[in-house]
Amino acid sequence: MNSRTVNKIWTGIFYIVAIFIVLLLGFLVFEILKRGWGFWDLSFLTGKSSNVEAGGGIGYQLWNSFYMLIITLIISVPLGLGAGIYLAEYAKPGKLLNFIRLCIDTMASLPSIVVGLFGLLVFVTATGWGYTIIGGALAITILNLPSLARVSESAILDVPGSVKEASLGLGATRWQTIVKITLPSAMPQIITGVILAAGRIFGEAAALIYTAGLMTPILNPAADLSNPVNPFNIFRPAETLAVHIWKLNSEGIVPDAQAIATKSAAVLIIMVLIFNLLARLFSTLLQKHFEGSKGKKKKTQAAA
Amino acid sequence: MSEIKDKKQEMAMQTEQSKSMDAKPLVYDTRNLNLWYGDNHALKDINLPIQENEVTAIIGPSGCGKSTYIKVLNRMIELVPSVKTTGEILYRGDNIFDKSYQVEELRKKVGMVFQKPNPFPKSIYENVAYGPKIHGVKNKKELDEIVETSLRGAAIWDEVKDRLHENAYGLSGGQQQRICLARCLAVSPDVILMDEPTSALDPISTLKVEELVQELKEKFSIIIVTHNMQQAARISDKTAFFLSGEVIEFDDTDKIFSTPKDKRTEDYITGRFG
Amino acid sequence: MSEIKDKKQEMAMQTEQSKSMDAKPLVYDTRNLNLWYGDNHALKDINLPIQENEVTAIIGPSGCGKSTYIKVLNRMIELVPSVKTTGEILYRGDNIFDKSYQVEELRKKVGMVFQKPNPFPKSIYENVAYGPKIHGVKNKKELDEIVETSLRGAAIWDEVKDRLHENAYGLSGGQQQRICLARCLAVSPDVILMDEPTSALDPISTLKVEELVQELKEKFSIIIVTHNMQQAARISDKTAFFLSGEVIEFDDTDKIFSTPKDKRTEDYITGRFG
Amino acid sequence: ACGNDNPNDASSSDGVGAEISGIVTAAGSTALLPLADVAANEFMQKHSDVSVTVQGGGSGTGINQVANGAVNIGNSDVPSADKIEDEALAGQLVDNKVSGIAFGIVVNEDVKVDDLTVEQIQGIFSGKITNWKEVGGQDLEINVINRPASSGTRITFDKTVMKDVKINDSIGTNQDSNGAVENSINSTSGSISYLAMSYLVEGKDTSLKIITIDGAEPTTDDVANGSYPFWSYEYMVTKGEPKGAAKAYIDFLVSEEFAEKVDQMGYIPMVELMDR
Amino acid sequence: MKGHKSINYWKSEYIGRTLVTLCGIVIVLTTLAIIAFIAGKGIQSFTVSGISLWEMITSTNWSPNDGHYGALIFIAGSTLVSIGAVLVSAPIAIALAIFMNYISPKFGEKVLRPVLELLVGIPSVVYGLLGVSILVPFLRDSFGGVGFSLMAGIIVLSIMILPTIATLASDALRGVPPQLLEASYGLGSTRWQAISRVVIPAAKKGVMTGIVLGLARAFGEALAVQMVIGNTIKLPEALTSPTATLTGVLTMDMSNTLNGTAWNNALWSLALILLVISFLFILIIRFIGNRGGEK
Ligand SMILES: Nc1ncnc2c1ncn2[C@@H]1O[C@H](COP(=O)(O)OP(=O)(O)OP(=O)(O)O)[C@@H](O)[C@H]1O
Ligand SMILES: Nc1ncnc2c1ncn2[C@@H]1O[C@H](COP(=O)(O)OP(=O)(O)OP(=O)(O)O)[C@@H](O)[C@H]1O
Ligand SMILES: [Mg+2]
Ligand SMILES: [Mg+2]
Ligand SMILES: O=P([O-])([O-])[O-]
Repeated sequence: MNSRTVNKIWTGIFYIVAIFIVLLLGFLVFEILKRGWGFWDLSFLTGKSSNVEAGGGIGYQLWNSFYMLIITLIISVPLGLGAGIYLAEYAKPGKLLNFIRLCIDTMASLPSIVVGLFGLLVFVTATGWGYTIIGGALAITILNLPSLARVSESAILDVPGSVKEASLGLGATRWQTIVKITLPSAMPQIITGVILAAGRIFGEAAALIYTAGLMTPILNPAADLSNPVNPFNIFRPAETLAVHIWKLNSEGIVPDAQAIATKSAAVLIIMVLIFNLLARLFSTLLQKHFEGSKGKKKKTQAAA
Repeated sequence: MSEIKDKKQEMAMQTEQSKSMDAKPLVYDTRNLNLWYGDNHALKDINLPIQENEVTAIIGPSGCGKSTYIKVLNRMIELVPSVKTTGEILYRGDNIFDKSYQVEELRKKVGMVFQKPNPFPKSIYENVAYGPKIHGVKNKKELDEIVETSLRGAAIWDEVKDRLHENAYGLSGGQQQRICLARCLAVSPDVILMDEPTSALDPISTLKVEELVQELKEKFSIIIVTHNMQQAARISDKTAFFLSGEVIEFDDTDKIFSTPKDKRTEDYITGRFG
Repeated sequence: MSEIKDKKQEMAMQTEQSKSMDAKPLVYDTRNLNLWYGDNHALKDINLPIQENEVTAIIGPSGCGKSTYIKVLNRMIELVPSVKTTGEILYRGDNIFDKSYQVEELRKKVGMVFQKPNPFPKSIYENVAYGPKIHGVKNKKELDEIVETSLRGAAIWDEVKDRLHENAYGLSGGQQQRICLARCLAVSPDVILMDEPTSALDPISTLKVEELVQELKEKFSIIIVTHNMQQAARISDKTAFFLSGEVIEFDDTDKIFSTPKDKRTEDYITGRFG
Repeated sequence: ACGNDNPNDASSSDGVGAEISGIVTAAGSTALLPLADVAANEFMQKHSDVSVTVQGGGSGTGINQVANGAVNIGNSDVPSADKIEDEALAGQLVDNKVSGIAFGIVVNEDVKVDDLTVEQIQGIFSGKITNWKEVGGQDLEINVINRPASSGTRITFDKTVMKDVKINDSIGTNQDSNGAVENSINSTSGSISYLAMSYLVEGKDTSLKIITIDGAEPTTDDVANGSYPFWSYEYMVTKGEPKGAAKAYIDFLVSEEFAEKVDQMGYIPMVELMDR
Repeated sequence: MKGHKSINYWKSEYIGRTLVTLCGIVIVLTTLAIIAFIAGKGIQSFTVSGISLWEMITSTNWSPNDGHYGALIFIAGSTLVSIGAVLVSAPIAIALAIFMNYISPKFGEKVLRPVLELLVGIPSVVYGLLGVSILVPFLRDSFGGVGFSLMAGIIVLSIMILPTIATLASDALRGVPPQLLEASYGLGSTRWQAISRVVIPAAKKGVMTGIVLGLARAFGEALAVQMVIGNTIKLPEALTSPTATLTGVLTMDMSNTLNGTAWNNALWSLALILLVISFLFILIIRFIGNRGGEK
């Protein structure tokens, strides 16, 4: 066969695959939204879930998911960023760095169920905390840390060396250079990475089943912060939305368990969509803010 | 061609001045410097005394170690982890490789301008004020003054005085390069290192920077790497010719360009290679 | 300097030959070529007839459009999505921008050697055999022959004949560059485009490649971009001087270097800028 | 900073009748979860100073947690001694029976069989009977759906129905949970499994069918009169005798006033089982 | 210039450096802690409960009630389902990567990359839910049987790991110097020739890394697979037969067994096996990386 024809055939195949994947996602999202149609109903979004009667909502679960997300980010972002800075700026090549990278890779490939079980051993049982938000947040931190560290590292490494050199050349210390020059420039990429990670935190279930529990006490904002019914107490059990879906599907005895599960799935997907859009918006905005219009031009040239 | 000849004559007339070479104090004295990138022996036994208030040009073909040498002078080379050095470099009498030597202070004294303009992604003002700020200047008025003086010193004040708070990336390449120079002047350096500062610039910006170098040498000592031999001939007092990591010849610029002692220097400046 | 003068005299003696300029058939004829990268007008109204079995040099300062022009000649420029062109380029009489024009055939006929040697991460043999293979040569013996002839043609056969199946990355830069040339010869091209083929090479490799160019012009037409004016003077028959996307002057090399018509050409070749 | 570290003695005063307060945490059996949760809500309405939280997690988790002191009450489908190997630890735990629960043999509605004998059920789950026609139905392949071997439901099924006959795990499928069993019976023709009756409350739009065992139904009556074998107790396990708020909560669960609700939710109130 | 330096100067450098170094150490300690805890628990079935390691990894008899803890079925099930998923996913992922880099970078950047990011974002329970409610009935109607099957697991997993492989493959392709592509075009090759003969061989290392990482992800995925694979304790005879995986048994039995029992210990051993296998994958990736570096 003529090589031009072969080329055309393959080009066609690539187009088909690409379109197929787009359609597949479209189909999945469509199915999820179709099955969960009506998920925006306010009484559903804010209502309390019931174990017995139909018509329960997901108010607590949504709150728990967000709260868990925030706590996790508070723990994991500084750690991930710090590790990223260390890897990009301070680590010297050698056995130690190699070992740290091995650890990061290992951590990244841990099955989330293994992390959940580790959490059960350590955060639930060994500490005596029982099922808690903080235990869940720590477990997801383990899951997220490697990717956050990697995102930060590559964002920092992407900052042109010439700019760092300029700062050092003026007599700035490394740390001054990092804080005043490198991090601000790397920020858009880091924030994008964090928001994408947030989407994944939102959807994690396996690790949370063993660490944050399957239930939420009836919350009372007026209660003392040390009381497990205070919504802000991080030492209380909390069922997140993703866990709720899993539970409804496995143990849901409410008559409308399936309906709630599919609506919750729709909410989850919408949240993931929102996180993705936010990430995009943020990175473009920050890019513009930091680099001006010239930054873009530079990129296209580099790509060519 | 004719340009070079003019230069030669002009230089020849200055010969007695050049004879007094050893009278000016040394800013840098490089002694038996060797440098390796891993196993790659990039600088071989360099000996180079550099005098105050002069322009010293470093020429040589690509990869001969010019940038490497200039980066050793402010120890910027340490950013490459695989680098090893032996020998010493005395800056104002102190060996910069000493354990107790404070590299930040050295870099404050020794400004550097790079081949590609590399302003920070900040406003013009912030670019120039960056150095003084990290060295502890907080007073707004004082900063304003430093910024203006430095921008004037880099001959770009008039072009940017009305847009000090715009992003420096919005300037042309030549303007950016002068901003970088101003940024360097703002920490009142003693020596300025320049690595092919005009190779990314258009002819007119090149001319401006060359003129600036001539002015600045009144106050600073300047070491400039260049690919362009004519440029070296035009602006420098001394020239060092590097080849494969060695200093082949170092002398008054006019001598190098009129009566090179080494065959390889001659081959290079007549364009037989490089 | 003297080298250039020799060249000039030599060229002067060939004048009558150059006079017969229009006798040789054209390989390329560029007519009113304009090119934009997005909004950046990178080539402006280029007109350039290029003759068979000659070496045509393209010189000019950085960013003047030399690489861009040479990349248009085999339509490699299309890899940059934002590029737009107007005007036409006739290769052997056919407009290469025609819809029906088969770009693969063009590129087979028009070989290209780049600034940085870019061998494939394969064995030396596979590098050279790559072109014939994609054009359908399957016979092992035939391939062996092509590989040998091409490597001989690129003056590197003796250096690599015992290690044909080692990875090409193990060779030195100069050897890699000649492998790239051999790879190009293996598809028996008609024209060879070279974009600063020696700027990353050491003096000796440079010399080898220059000699090679002189030999190859017996069989091929060669268009070579160079930063090094002396190189252009040494090896080319015609020279085009580009500035900011325009052809300022195009003429016999000896004329360009002895009696440039344009002030800007003179300024450039005497090193006043660039 | 956490409310779980002082089990049982979290009440300010002892004895029923007096106002009680404190925090009770329970975890464990998913089968008991709905009942425990509803009881908790009603109990908290009565005693506004008490907070009762009930977690799922499975019977094993419940016993583990109560043994560790991480919760006050461990809910379990089986007596703690059945699960625990460490004798000393088992001795510390007290199993409080709080209700009975009946399990139904359920099939997809396309199965034309309404009653099975215990032997037939044993035949089906051990893999000897593979077609519904062998037990009086139409010619349709039997799809066995099991719970995992550690599940309380399955253990009860083993003990009360299968007895000495072994369940064959290499036929059919295993579903992790009651919900998953329910879904797959609904959607798989010819399928058979077993489910806690609490999962078969009215109002669910399921299409599965409950089969009688030797003519007996999984109702409170048939369990109480001894004709229906497939049932078990549900336990709230405490470390030592229950005290304070925890005791009050357990007492409320087994009380007569709550019995009707228990029955309604598909469990068997303790009062009905007193004589057994 | 020697000696003196303001305290603040040192403080900022010293404190910052210490803090970020600590972050690196936290990662190391956490990883070691995970390994130590899981290994400590997982080893008890051999040291305390007297189960034979050999039996565990070679026997297919898993009946904890009778004291048999052969996990071969689960190991095989996990292996089959992940390899199957990679076989489905990798070609598609590589095609996507090629499309994004060479066929239509614009469409790739604007549409495909967001699509892949979204696919990553879909929670695994939702994949499980969709698997049970769409895929399983579909497979049952098309191929007979119960629908819960190896094939269902493979399909769900292959969608889940697609973004991982595609992204890494795309990064690898982007890392191929454009000069190679130019060189190939310059010799008159078609795009497909350039991609298949030059680009892909040059990016092999990165693409392989992506594939192994996808395999690792697939191996460790729990909820979605468990929901669709059937969990039958039996080696699968066909793509349509159900089987069980390591993660599946863990999710099903872990919470219902008691600390310290042989059964529970055996489950921890399965977790340890999972950990060891994912570690093996990392070593394989490193091996690929090093081998590529030698050339
Ligand atoms: N970071 C590095 N790691 C390893 N080797 C390096 C590094 N930088 C430079 N080299 C090597 O050191 C030698 C000298 O390089 P250097 O950059 O100093 O040359 P140069 O004279 O500045 O060249 P140019 O004119 O191209 O800028 C070269 O062989 C180069 O390959
Ligand atoms: N891929 C690209 N996208 C946008 N603009 C480009 C691209 N490549 C080159 N240009 C612009 O086109 C102009 C000509 O560039 P070109 O690379 O042809 O110059 P050149 O003469 O080869 O320079 P050099 O001597 O540095 O190689 C420059 O202004 C450059 O910025
Ligand atoms: Mg350099
Ligand atoms: Mg070029
Ligand atoms: O109540 P279960 O243990 O069977 O889930």
